[in-house]
Amino acid sequence: MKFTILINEGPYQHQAADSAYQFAKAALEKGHEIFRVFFYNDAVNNATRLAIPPQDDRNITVQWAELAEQNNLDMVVCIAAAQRRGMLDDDERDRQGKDASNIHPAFRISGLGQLVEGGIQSDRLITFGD
Amino acid sequence: MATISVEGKDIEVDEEGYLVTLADWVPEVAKVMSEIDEIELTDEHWDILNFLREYYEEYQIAPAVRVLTKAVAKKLGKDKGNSKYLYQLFPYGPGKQACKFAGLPKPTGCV
Amino acid sequence: MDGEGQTKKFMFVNRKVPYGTVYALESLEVVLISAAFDQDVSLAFVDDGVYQLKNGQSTDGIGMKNFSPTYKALGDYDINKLYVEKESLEERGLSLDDLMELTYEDEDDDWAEKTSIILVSREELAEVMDQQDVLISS
Amino acid sequence: MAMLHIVNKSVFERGTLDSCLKSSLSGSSILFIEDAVVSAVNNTAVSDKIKAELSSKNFYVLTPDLNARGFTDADLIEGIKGVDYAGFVDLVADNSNVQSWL
Repeated sequence: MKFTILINEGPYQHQAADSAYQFAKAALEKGHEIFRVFFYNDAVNNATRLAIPPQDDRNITVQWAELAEQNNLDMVVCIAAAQRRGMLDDDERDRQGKDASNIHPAFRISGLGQLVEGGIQSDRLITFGD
Repeated sequence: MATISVEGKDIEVDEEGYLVTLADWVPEVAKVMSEIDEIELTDEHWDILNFLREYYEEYQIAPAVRVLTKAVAKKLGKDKGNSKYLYQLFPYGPGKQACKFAGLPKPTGCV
Repeated sequence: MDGEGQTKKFMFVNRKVPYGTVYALESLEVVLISAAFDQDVSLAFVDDGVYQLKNGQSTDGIGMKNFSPTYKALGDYDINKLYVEKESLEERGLSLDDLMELTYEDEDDDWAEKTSIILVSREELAEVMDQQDVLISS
Repeated sequence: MAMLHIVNKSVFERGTLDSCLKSSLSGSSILFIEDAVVSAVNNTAVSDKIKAELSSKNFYVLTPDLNARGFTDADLIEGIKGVDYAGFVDLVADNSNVQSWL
Protein backbone atom coordinates (compact mmCIF):
# COMPACT_ATOMS: atom_id res chain seq x y z
CA MET A 1 0.00 0.00 0.00
CA LYS A 2 1.13 3.56 -0.70
CA PHE A 3 1.30 6.08 2.16
CA THR A 4 1.89 9.81 2.28
CA ILE A 5 2.91 11.14 5.68
CA LEU A 6 2.18 14.73 6.70
CA ILE A 7 4.07 16.15 9.68
CA ASN A 8 3.07 19.45 11.28
CA GLU A 9 5.44 19.81 14.23
CA GLY A 10 9.08 20.61 14.67
CA PRO A 11 11.60 18.17 16.15
CA TYR A 12 12.09 17.75 19.94
CA GLN A 13 9.26 20.10 20.97
CA HIS A 14 6.57 17.56 20.16
CA GLN A 15 6.57 13.81 19.62
CA ALA A 16 4.86 14.12 16.23
CA ALA A 17 8.10 13.97 14.25
CA ASP A 18 9.28 10.92 16.20
CA SER A 19 5.93 9.16 15.82
CA ALA A 20 5.98 9.84 12.10
CA TYR A 21 9.51 8.48 11.82
CA GLN A 22 8.66 5.29 13.72
CA PHE A 23 5.52 4.86 11.63
CA ALA A 24 7.43 5.36 8.38
CA LYS A 25 10.09 2.86 9.43
CA ALA A 26 7.49 0.25 10.42
CA ALA A 27 5.54 0.76 7.20
CA LEU A 28 8.66 0.25 5.09
CA GLU A 29 9.62 -2.83 7.11
CA LYS A 30 6.19 -4.28 6.35
CA GLY A 31 6.79 -3.78 2.65
CA HIS A 32 4.59 -0.75 2.14
CA GLU A 33 5.63 2.16 -0.03
CA ILE A 34 6.04 5.71 1.28
CA PHE A 35 5.07 7.94 -1.63
CA ARG A 36 6.16 11.09 0.15
CA VAL A 37 6.89 12.60 3.56
CA PHE A 38 5.68 16.19 3.64
CA PHE A 39 6.97 18.62 6.26
CA TYR A 40 4.57 21.49 6.97
CA ASN A 41 4.08 24.12 9.69
CA ASP A 42 6.95 23.95 12.19
CA ALA A 43 7.86 20.50 10.84
CA VAL A 44 10.03 22.26 8.28
CA ASN A 45 12.57 22.49 11.13
CA ASN A 46 13.05 18.72 10.91
CA ALA A 47 15.16 19.47 7.87
CA THR A 48 17.81 21.63 9.50
CA ARG A 49 21.32 20.35 9.06
CA LEU A 50 22.61 22.68 11.80
CA ALA A 51 21.03 21.07 14.88
CA ILE A 52 23.41 19.62 17.46
CA PRO A 53 21.40 17.38 19.78
CA PRO A 54 23.25 15.71 22.71
CA GLN A 55 25.04 12.52 21.69
CA ASP A 56 22.99 10.36 24.06
CA ASP A 57 19.72 11.20 22.32
CA ARG A 58 18.42 10.73 18.80
CA ASN A 59 19.34 13.07 15.96
CA ILE A 60 16.04 13.53 14.20
CA THR A 61 17.35 15.13 11.01
CA VAL A 62 20.00 12.45 10.61
CA GLN A 63 17.44 9.71 11.28
CA TRP A 64 15.27 11.03 8.48
CA ALA A 65 18.22 11.41 6.15
CA GLU A 66 19.34 7.81 6.77
CA LEU A 67 15.85 6.41 6.34
CA ALA A 68 15.51 8.39 3.13
CA GLU A 69 18.83 7.17 1.80
CA GLN A 70 18.11 3.52 2.56
CA ASN A 71 14.61 3.62 1.08
CA ASN A 72 14.83 6.32 -1.54
CA LEU A 73 12.28 8.44 0.33
CA ASP A 74 10.89 11.62 -1.17
CA MET A 75 11.05 14.14 1.70
CA VAL A 76 9.50 17.50 0.83
CA VAL A 77 9.73 20.67 2.88
CA CYS A 78 6.96 23.20 2.19
CA ILE A 79 8.47 26.29 0.65
CA ALA A 80 5.96 28.76 2.08
CA ALA A 81 6.30 27.40 5.62
CA ALA A 82 10.08 27.16 5.25
CA GLN A 83 10.47 30.74 4.05
CA ARG A 84 8.46 32.04 6.99
CA ARG A 85 10.73 30.22 9.42
CA GLY A 86 14.07 30.90 7.78
CA MET A 87 14.68 27.43 6.33
CA LEU A 88 16.53 27.70 3.02
CA ASP A 89 18.36 25.39 0.67
CA ASP A 90 21.23 26.66 -1.46
CA ASP A 91 18.99 27.58 -4.40
CA GLU A 92 16.60 29.57 -2.21
CA ARG A 93 19.52 31.24 -0.47
CA ASP A 94 20.78 32.50 -3.81
CA ARG A 95 17.35 33.41 -5.16
CA GLN A 96 16.41 35.34 -2.03
CA GLY A 97 19.81 36.94 -1.59
CA LYS A 98 20.42 35.53 1.89
CA ASP A 99 23.86 34.73 3.33
CA ALA A 100 23.25 31.16 4.55
CA SER A 101 21.31 28.00 3.96
CA ASN A 102 20.40 25.30 6.46
CA ILE A 103 18.40 22.53 4.80
CA HIS A 104 19.92 19.06 4.80
CA PRO A 105 20.43 17.74 1.25
CA ALA A 106 18.26 14.69 1.97
CA PHE A 107 15.24 17.01 1.89
CA ARG A 108 13.92 19.02 -1.02
CA ILE A 109 11.99 22.27 -0.95
CA SER A 110 8.80 22.40 -2.95
CA GLY A 111 5.26 23.69 -2.91
CA LEU A 112 2.08 22.70 -1.10
CA GLY A 113 0.87 21.12 -4.31
CA GLN A 114 3.19 18.24 -3.45
CA LEU A 115 1.07 17.54 -0.38
CA VAL A 116 -2.16 17.56 -2.34
CA GLU A 117 -0.57 15.32 -4.97
CA GLY A 118 0.50 12.97 -2.15
CA GLY A 119 -3.13 12.72 -1.09
CA ILE A 120 -4.21 11.97 -4.64
CA GLN A 121 -1.50 9.43 -5.46
CA SER A 122 -1.44 7.54 -2.16
CA ASP A 123 -3.86 5.04 -0.69
CA ARG A 124 -3.64 6.72 2.71
CA LEU A 125 -2.56 10.13 3.93
CA ILE A 126 -1.76 10.20 7.63
CA THR A 127 -1.13 13.36 9.66
CA PHE A 128 1.16 13.70 12.67
CA GLY A 129 0.85 16.95 14.58
CA ASP A 130 -0.03 18.73 17.79
CA MET B 1 19.22 45.95 -0.39
CA ALA B 2 18.38 47.14 -3.87
CA THR B 3 16.24 50.22 -4.35
CA ILE B 4 14.26 51.82 -7.14
CA SER B 5 13.85 55.54 -7.50
CA VAL B 6 10.22 56.65 -7.43
CA GLU B 7 9.34 60.33 -7.53
CA GLY B 8 12.77 61.20 -6.19
CA LYS B 9 12.52 58.74 -3.30
CA ASP B 10 14.45 55.48 -2.94
CA ILE B 11 12.15 52.53 -2.33
CA GLU B 12 13.46 49.13 -1.20
CA VAL B 13 12.89 46.11 -3.40
CA ASP B 14 14.07 42.53 -2.92
CA GLU B 15 16.32 40.42 -5.14
CA GLU B 16 13.50 39.78 -7.58
CA GLY B 17 12.28 43.35 -7.68
CA TYR B 18 9.27 43.02 -5.35
CA LEU B 19 8.49 45.78 -2.86
CA VAL B 20 9.90 45.08 0.59
CA THR B 21 7.25 47.27 2.22
CA LEU B 22 3.86 47.00 0.53
CA ALA B 23 2.77 50.36 1.95
CA ASP B 24 5.40 52.03 -0.27
CA TRP B 25 3.21 51.42 -3.31
CA VAL B 26 2.05 54.40 -5.37
CA PRO B 27 1.01 54.21 -9.04
CA GLU B 28 4.42 55.54 -10.01
CA VAL B 29 5.98 52.36 -8.54
CA ALA B 30 4.24 50.30 -11.23
CA LYS B 31 5.54 52.67 -13.87
CA VAL B 32 9.14 52.50 -12.68
CA MET B 33 9.03 48.70 -12.35
CA SER B 34 7.54 48.32 -15.82
CA GLU B 35 10.29 50.47 -17.30
CA ILE B 36 12.87 48.17 -15.69
CA ASP B 37 11.07 45.20 -17.28
CA GLU B 38 10.82 47.12 -20.59
CA ILE B 39 7.05 47.20 -20.70
CA GLU B 40 5.02 50.27 -21.56
CA LEU B 41 2.02 50.42 -19.28
CA THR B 42 -1.25 51.00 -21.14
CA ASP B 43 -4.81 51.37 -19.90
CA GLU B 44 -5.18 47.63 -20.52
CA HIS B 45 -2.33 46.94 -18.10
CA TRP B 46 -3.86 49.29 -15.57
CA ASP B 47 -7.20 47.49 -15.78
CA ILE B 48 -5.45 44.35 -14.56
CA LEU B 49 -3.27 46.09 -11.97
CA ASN B 50 -6.25 47.90 -10.51
CA PHE B 51 -8.20 44.68 -10.48
CA LEU B 52 -5.38 42.91 -8.60
CA ARG B 53 -5.13 45.68 -6.03
CA GLU B 54 -8.89 45.61 -5.46
CA TYR B 55 -8.86 41.83 -5.17
CA TYR B 56 -6.02 41.94 -2.66
CA GLU B 57 -7.72 44.70 -0.67
CA GLU B 58 -10.87 42.63 -0.42
CA TYR B 59 -9.47 39.11 0.14
CA GLN B 60 -5.90 39.64 1.38
CA ILE B 61 -4.46 37.28 -1.24
CA ALA B 62 -3.34 37.53 -4.82
CA PRO B 63 -5.76 35.49 -6.91
CA ALA B 64 -4.53 32.32 -8.61
CA VAL B 65 -4.17 32.86 -12.36
CA ARG B 66 -7.21 30.68 -12.99
CA VAL B 67 -9.29 32.78 -10.61
CA LEU B 68 -7.90 35.98 -12.09
CA THR B 69 -8.84 35.04 -15.65
CA LYS B 70 -12.34 34.05 -14.61
CA ALA B 71 -12.87 37.24 -12.66
CA VAL B 72 -11.40 39.43 -15.40
CA ALA B 73 -13.67 37.73 -17.95
CA LYS B 74 -16.63 38.61 -15.81
CA LYS B 75 -15.60 42.18 -15.19
CA LEU B 76 -13.85 43.21 -18.40
CA GLY B 77 -15.21 40.76 -20.93
CA LYS B 78 -14.32 37.32 -22.26
CA ASP B 79 -11.74 38.65 -24.77
CA LYS B 80 -9.68 39.86 -21.82
CA GLY B 81 -10.39 37.05 -19.44
CA ASN B 82 -7.98 34.48 -20.78
CA SER B 83 -4.41 33.66 -19.96
CA LYS B 84 -3.19 34.39 -23.50
CA TYR B 85 -4.31 37.99 -23.23
CA LEU B 86 -2.84 38.33 -19.74
CA TYR B 87 0.49 36.90 -20.85
CA GLN B 88 0.56 39.33 -23.76
CA LEU B 89 0.32 42.16 -21.27
CA PHE B 90 2.65 40.60 -18.73
CA PRO B 91 5.12 38.27 -20.47
CA TYR B 92 6.53 36.97 -17.17
CA GLY B 93 3.07 35.96 -16.08
CA PRO B 94 0.16 37.78 -14.47
CA GLY B 95 0.85 35.98 -11.18
CA LYS B 96 4.45 37.12 -10.88
CA GLN B 97 4.93 40.24 -12.93
CA ALA B 98 1.54 41.91 -12.56
CA CYS B 99 1.54 41.25 -8.81
CA LYS B 100 4.97 42.83 -8.62
CA PHE B 101 3.85 45.98 -10.47
CA ALA B 102 0.66 46.14 -8.41
CA GLY B 103 2.58 45.97 -5.13
CA LEU B 104 1.15 42.66 -3.94
CA PRO B 105 3.17 40.13 -1.89
CA LYS B 106 5.54 37.91 -3.77
CA PRO B 107 3.97 34.55 -4.67
CA THR B 108 5.70 31.73 -2.78
CA GLY B 109 5.69 29.46 -5.82
CA CYS B 110 3.46 27.07 -3.98
CA VAL B 111 2.12 24.71 -6.67
CA MET C 1 -0.56 17.87 -11.89
CA ASP C 2 -4.13 16.68 -11.55
CA GLY C 3 -3.06 13.18 -10.51
CA GLU C 4 -3.92 11.48 -13.76
CA GLY C 5 -7.53 12.53 -13.71
CA GLN C 6 -8.37 10.95 -10.38
CA THR C 7 -10.87 12.75 -8.22
CA LYS C 8 -10.76 12.20 -4.52
CA LYS C 9 -12.77 13.64 -1.68
CA PHE C 10 -10.51 15.89 0.39
CA MET C 11 -11.69 17.35 3.67
CA PHE C 12 -9.73 19.91 5.65
CA VAL C 13 -10.76 19.74 9.29
CA ASN C 14 -10.31 22.93 11.31
CA ARG C 15 -10.53 22.73 15.09
CA LYS C 16 -8.42 25.62 16.36
CA VAL C 17 -9.03 29.28 17.23
CA PRO C 18 -7.20 31.56 14.80
CA TYR C 19 -4.13 33.68 15.75
CA GLY C 20 -3.12 31.75 18.89
CA THR C 21 -1.39 29.27 16.60
CA VAL C 22 -0.55 29.30 12.91
CA TYR C 23 -2.66 26.25 12.07
CA ALA C 24 -5.75 28.08 10.78
CA LEU C 25 -3.71 30.25 8.43
CA GLU C 26 -1.47 27.52 7.11
CA SER C 27 -4.43 25.19 6.65
CA LEU C 28 -6.12 27.86 4.54
CA GLU C 29 -2.99 28.06 2.41
CA VAL C 30 -3.21 24.34 1.61
CA VAL C 31 -6.90 24.68 0.83
CA LEU C 32 -6.21 27.41 -1.75
CA ILE C 33 -3.54 25.27 -3.43
CA SER C 34 -5.77 22.20 -3.43
CA ALA C 35 -8.22 24.10 -5.63
CA ALA C 36 -5.76 23.81 -8.53
CA PHE C 37 -6.00 20.00 -8.53
CA ASP C 38 -9.66 19.58 -9.50
CA GLN C 39 -10.46 17.47 -6.47
CA ASP C 40 -13.70 17.33 -4.48
CA VAL C 41 -12.64 19.67 -1.67
CA SER C 42 -14.61 20.52 1.45
CA LEU C 43 -13.82 22.14 4.78
CA ALA C 44 -15.10 21.29 8.22
CA PHE C 45 -15.21 23.72 11.13
CA VAL C 46 -15.54 21.84 14.40
CA ASP C 47 -14.93 22.73 18.05
CA ASP C 48 -12.86 25.93 18.26
CA GLY C 49 -12.50 25.86 14.47
CA VAL C 50 -15.84 27.67 14.17
CA TYR C 51 -14.09 30.79 15.49
CA GLN C 52 -12.11 30.94 12.23
CA LEU C 53 -15.32 32.08 10.50
CA LYS C 54 -16.36 34.62 13.16
CA ASN C 55 -17.28 37.95 11.61
CA GLY C 56 -15.70 41.23 12.64
CA GLN C 57 -12.14 39.96 13.16
CA SER C 58 -9.80 42.90 13.64
CA THR C 59 -6.11 42.28 14.22
CA ASP C 60 -4.86 45.85 14.29
CA GLY C 61 -4.05 45.60 17.96
CA ILE C 62 -1.94 42.44 17.73
CA GLY C 63 0.17 43.33 14.72
CA MET C 64 -0.78 40.16 12.85
CA LYS C 65 -2.28 39.87 9.39
CA ASN C 66 -6.07 39.46 9.40
CA PHE C 67 -6.57 36.55 7.02
CA SER C 68 -10.30 36.12 7.63
CA PRO C 69 -11.24 37.95 4.37
CA THR C 70 -9.49 35.16 2.47
CA TYR C 71 -12.27 32.71 3.41
CA LYS C 72 -14.54 34.90 1.29
CA ALA C 73 -12.38 34.17 -1.75
CA LEU C 74 -12.94 30.41 -1.49
CA GLY C 75 -16.03 30.66 -3.69
CA ASP C 76 -13.88 32.03 -6.51
CA TYR C 77 -11.69 28.94 -6.09
CA ASP C 78 -14.74 26.67 -6.50
CA ILE C 79 -14.51 25.60 -2.88
CA ASN C 80 -18.06 25.92 -1.70
CA LYS C 81 -18.70 23.19 0.85
CA LEU C 82 -17.92 24.62 4.25
CA TYR C 83 -19.42 22.34 6.89
CA VAL C 84 -19.99 24.13 10.20
CA GLU C 85 -20.92 21.99 13.14
CA LYS C 86 -24.05 23.10 14.89
CA GLU C 87 -23.21 21.84 18.37
CA SER C 88 -19.82 23.54 18.31
CA LEU C 89 -21.48 26.85 17.46
CA GLU C 90 -24.10 26.46 20.17
CA GLU C 91 -21.60 25.45 22.85
CA ARG C 92 -19.81 28.71 22.16
CA GLY C 93 -22.98 30.82 22.23
CA LEU C 94 -22.74 31.50 18.50
CA SER C 95 -25.17 31.25 15.62
CA LEU C 96 -24.82 31.60 11.86
CA ASP C 97 -25.43 35.34 12.26
CA ASP C 98 -22.07 35.58 14.04
CA LEU C 99 -20.19 34.15 11.07
CA MET C 100 -18.94 35.87 7.93
CA GLU C 101 -21.14 35.64 4.88
CA LEU C 102 -19.46 33.16 2.59
CA THR C 103 -20.92 32.65 -0.85
CA TYR C 104 -20.19 31.26 -4.29
CA GLU C 105 -21.75 31.69 -7.70
CA ASP C 106 -23.43 28.56 -8.97
CA GLU C 107 -22.35 28.04 -12.57
CA ASP C 108 -25.14 25.50 -13.12
CA ASP C 109 -27.82 27.86 -11.88
CA ASP C 110 -27.21 30.99 -13.97
CA TRP C 111 -24.46 32.15 -11.57
CA ALA C 112 -26.89 32.57 -8.73
CA GLU C 113 -25.16 33.58 -5.51
CA LYS C 114 -25.50 30.88 -2.86
CA THR C 115 -24.17 30.33 0.61
CA SER C 116 -21.14 28.09 1.02
CA ILE C 117 -21.88 27.35 4.66
CA ILE C 118 -23.56 24.05 5.39
CA LEU C 119 -24.80 23.77 8.95
CA VAL C 120 -24.59 20.15 10.12
CA SER C 121 -25.04 18.24 13.34
CA ARG C 122 -22.23 16.17 14.88
CA GLU C 123 -23.87 13.03 13.54
CA GLU C 124 -24.29 14.37 10.03
CA LEU C 125 -20.69 15.54 9.98
CA ALA C 126 -19.50 12.12 11.18
CA GLU C 127 -21.21 10.61 8.12
CA VAL C 128 -19.65 13.16 5.78
CA MET C 129 -16.20 12.57 7.29
CA ASP C 130 -16.63 8.85 6.91
CA GLN C 131 -17.09 9.27 3.15
CA GLN C 132 -13.84 11.19 2.62
CA ASP C 133 -10.76 9.76 0.97
CA VAL C 134 -8.30 12.19 2.53
CA LEU C 135 -8.76 14.05 5.81
CA ILE C 136 -6.20 16.72 6.59
CA SER C 137 -6.42 18.08 10.09
CA SER C 138 -4.49 20.86 11.67
CA MET D 1 -13.99 -0.95 5.99
CA ALA D 2 -14.42 1.80 8.50
CA MET D 3 -12.53 4.83 9.63
CA LEU D 4 -9.52 5.04 11.91
CA HIS D 5 -9.40 7.95 14.35
CA ILE D 6 -6.11 8.83 15.98
CA VAL D 7 -6.01 10.76 19.25
CA ASN D 8 -2.74 12.07 20.68
CA LYS D 9 -3.76 14.34 23.57
CA SER D 10 -4.24 13.44 27.21
CA VAL D 11 -7.95 13.33 27.97
CA PHE D 12 -7.15 15.29 31.13
CA GLU D 13 -5.68 18.18 29.17
CA ARG D 14 -7.92 18.72 26.16
CA GLY D 15 -11.32 17.79 24.83
CA THR D 16 -9.97 16.02 21.80
CA LEU D 17 -11.19 12.60 22.87
CA ASP D 18 -14.72 13.91 23.41
CA SER D 19 -14.74 15.45 19.94
CA CYS D 20 -13.49 12.22 18.46
CA LEU D 21 -16.03 10.07 20.32
CA LYS D 22 -18.90 12.33 19.26
CA SER D 23 -17.78 12.45 15.63
CA SER D 24 -16.99 8.79 15.07
CA LEU D 25 -19.51 6.30 13.76
CA SER D 26 -20.09 3.00 15.49
CA GLY D 27 -17.86 0.35 13.99
CA SER D 28 -14.95 2.73 13.64
CA SER D 29 -11.61 2.37 15.37
CA ILE D 30 -9.88 4.74 17.74
CA LEU D 31 -6.14 4.61 18.39
CA PHE D 32 -4.44 6.40 21.29
CA ILE D 33 -0.87 7.49 20.65
CA GLU D 34 1.60 9.84 22.33
CA ASP D 35 0.11 11.54 25.44
CA ALA D 36 -3.33 10.11 24.70
CA VAL D 37 -2.24 6.67 25.96
CA VAL D 38 -3.06 7.81 29.50
CA SER D 39 -6.71 7.92 28.41
CA ALA D 40 -6.66 4.14 28.02
CA VAL D 41 -5.52 3.39 31.56
CA ASN D 42 -8.11 1.80 33.85
CA ASN D 43 -9.53 3.29 37.06
CA THR D 44 -9.31 6.92 36.00
CA ALA D 45 -12.06 9.52 36.10
CA VAL D 46 -12.75 8.92 32.41
CA SER D 47 -12.54 5.09 32.22
CA ASP D 48 -16.30 4.72 32.41
CA LYS D 49 -16.82 7.06 29.46
CA ILE D 50 -14.59 4.87 27.32
CA LYS D 51 -16.05 1.62 28.65
CA ALA D 52 -19.47 2.84 27.51
CA GLU D 53 -18.16 3.07 23.93
CA LEU D 54 -16.34 -0.27 23.87
CA SER D 55 -19.30 -2.22 22.54
CA SER D 56 -19.72 -0.04 19.45
CA LYS D 57 -16.13 0.98 18.61
CA ASN D 58 -12.70 -0.65 18.60
CA PHE D 59 -10.11 0.91 20.88
CA TYR D 60 -6.36 0.53 20.51
CA VAL D 61 -3.35 1.97 22.25
CA LEU D 62 0.20 2.26 20.94
CA THR D 63 2.12 0.10 23.41
CA PRO D 64 5.55 1.74 22.96
CA ASP D 65 3.98 5.09 23.89
CA LEU D 66 2.18 3.46 26.83
CA ASN D 67 5.38 1.84 28.12
CA ALA D 68 7.29 5.11 27.75
CA ARG D 69 4.88 6.65 30.23
CA GLY D 70 5.30 3.91 32.82
CA PHE D 71 2.27 1.77 32.04
CA THR D 72 1.88 -1.71 30.59
CA ASP D 73 -0.94 -3.56 28.87
CA ALA D 74 -1.99 -4.80 32.33
CA ASP D 75 -2.99 -1.24 33.24
CA LEU D 76 -5.41 -0.87 30.32
CA ILE D 77 -9.18 -0.74 30.44
CA GLU D 78 -10.32 -4.25 29.57
CA GLY D 79 -11.15 -4.45 25.89
CA ILE D 80 -8.55 -1.95 24.69
CA LYS D 81 -5.91 -3.67 22.60
CA GLY D 82 -2.23 -2.77 22.61
CA VAL D 83 -0.47 -2.52 19.24
CA ASP D 84 3.14 -1.88 18.25
CA TYR D 85 4.14 0.36 15.31
CA ALA D 86 3.63 -2.55 12.90
CA GLY D 87 0.11 -2.89 14.29
CA PHE D 88 -0.37 0.86 13.88
CA VAL D 89 0.58 0.50 10.20
CA ASP D 90 -1.91 -2.37 9.84
CA LEU D 91 -4.68 -0.26 11.36
CA VAL D 92 -4.03 2.52 8.85
CA ALA D 93 -3.92 0.05 5.98
CA ASP D 94 -6.97 -1.98 7.06
CA ASN D 95 -9.29 0.97 7.62
CA SER D 96 -10.70 2.90 4.69
CA ASN D 97 -9.51 6.33 5.81
CA VAL D 98 -7.80 7.96 8.73
CA GLN D 99 -8.24 11.15 10.70
CA SER D 100 -5.91 12.59 13.30
CA TRP D 101 -7.71 14.58 16.00
CA LEU D 102 -5.01 17.16 16.59
